[in-house]
Amino acid sequence: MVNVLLSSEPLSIQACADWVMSPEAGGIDIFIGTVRNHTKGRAVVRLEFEAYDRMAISEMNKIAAEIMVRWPLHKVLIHHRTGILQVGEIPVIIAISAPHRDAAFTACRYAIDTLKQTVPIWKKEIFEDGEQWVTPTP
Amino acid sequence: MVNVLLSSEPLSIQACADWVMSPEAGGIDIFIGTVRNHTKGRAVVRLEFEAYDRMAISEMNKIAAEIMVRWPLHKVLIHHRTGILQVGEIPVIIAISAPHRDAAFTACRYAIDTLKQTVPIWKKEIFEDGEQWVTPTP
Amino acid sequence: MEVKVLVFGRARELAGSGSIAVHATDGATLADVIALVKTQHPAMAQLSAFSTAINGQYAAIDTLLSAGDEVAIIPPVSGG
Amino acid sequence: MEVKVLVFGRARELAGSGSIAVHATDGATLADVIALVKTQHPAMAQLSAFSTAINGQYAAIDTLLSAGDEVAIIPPVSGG
Repeated sequence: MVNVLLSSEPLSIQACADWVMSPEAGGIDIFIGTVRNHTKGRAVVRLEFEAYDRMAISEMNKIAAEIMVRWPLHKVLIHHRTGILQVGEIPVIIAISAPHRDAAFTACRYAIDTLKQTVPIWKKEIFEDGEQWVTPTP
Repeated sequence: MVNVLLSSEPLSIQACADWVMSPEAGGIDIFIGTVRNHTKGRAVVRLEFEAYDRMAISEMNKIAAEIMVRWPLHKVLIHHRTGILQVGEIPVIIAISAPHRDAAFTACRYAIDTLKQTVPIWKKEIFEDGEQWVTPTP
Repeated sequence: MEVKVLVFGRARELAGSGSIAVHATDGATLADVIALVKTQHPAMAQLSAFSTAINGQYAAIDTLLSAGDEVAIIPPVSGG
Repeated sequence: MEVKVLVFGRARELAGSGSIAVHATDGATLADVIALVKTQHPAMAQLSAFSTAINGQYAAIDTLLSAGDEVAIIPPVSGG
């Protein structure tokens, strides 16, 4: 089962965990991104997330479908925020339940790494004295 | 910062996530163990967890201290249940926040693998028609 | 034919708009349309690297377009 | 000297008790005390593999004991 969401509302860790829980599962791995208060020593005031909505949803669904095929998993959830996020808020939650923890960890790691490469979402960092679009670090 | 708990009360995913969150952190990885409804095709009714309390706490603290030294982490939380757990309940939560996700994933994986090898906690599976102490699978 | 070009992130700021209407000749490729966009919005020449999509799917720059296609200019993504 | 031996999991069930009082000679090692426990509780011979601890720390089987030490017999753990 797959649960993909692109939302301008705050993401809920508890709701995501509840959704992936299953009496069939032995292990759950959850990755949570949070907005950090600094980038290379510069204080971050907030982040602004912009998405190509329909393609972002379709690319997140592709990741979910791919990991469901590659590893033995029960449930896969990928939720991403859009809009303005303050420091400490949650841009992304990936939650995966599996019969065994190995698959849950490996698939969760693969999902966030792939999301950062393929899903058309962009963030701009707003500093006290400026702003910049974040570019991926190789 | 380290937060270790051995408890006969239900563990809270939200409370654990809240504790490790930090404006300094960019990534959080959470591993959640859950009681599965079957083992090798046999229906599990419940699990009974027994611990050598003071040593279990001390070994969990050793794991937390070790991973704080080995990887750049912000906060490390290891909570383990004791007593009788029904299918779907949570025996263990490990939550780790770090400046970067790589360290959070790697340390979380290492922590659960090590916990299963060193922390003096034992579980017995109760089936419809019998029971057995779980032994580690190599 | 008329093609809609969506631009995002830094590309959107350079273009000054998130959606650009382009009039292309029949048989135009994605590359032809991108060239027209850059002519209309010279500031976009500053965009060193980007991917492209047609109707919400990544597509190679030599793909032929059809009337009504939704093209997207996708600067390096930074979600998560 | 008096030594308290804690036993857990399957070992506890085989011993029929979670705590065993052992009277050992001065200078006894962990191995000596384990042998006495097995003599008092023959069913424990069924326990094929276990670790040992003294005062809550893993300890090798040849470690010397002191009066009042808390010994633990630790069958293969299965937490998590």
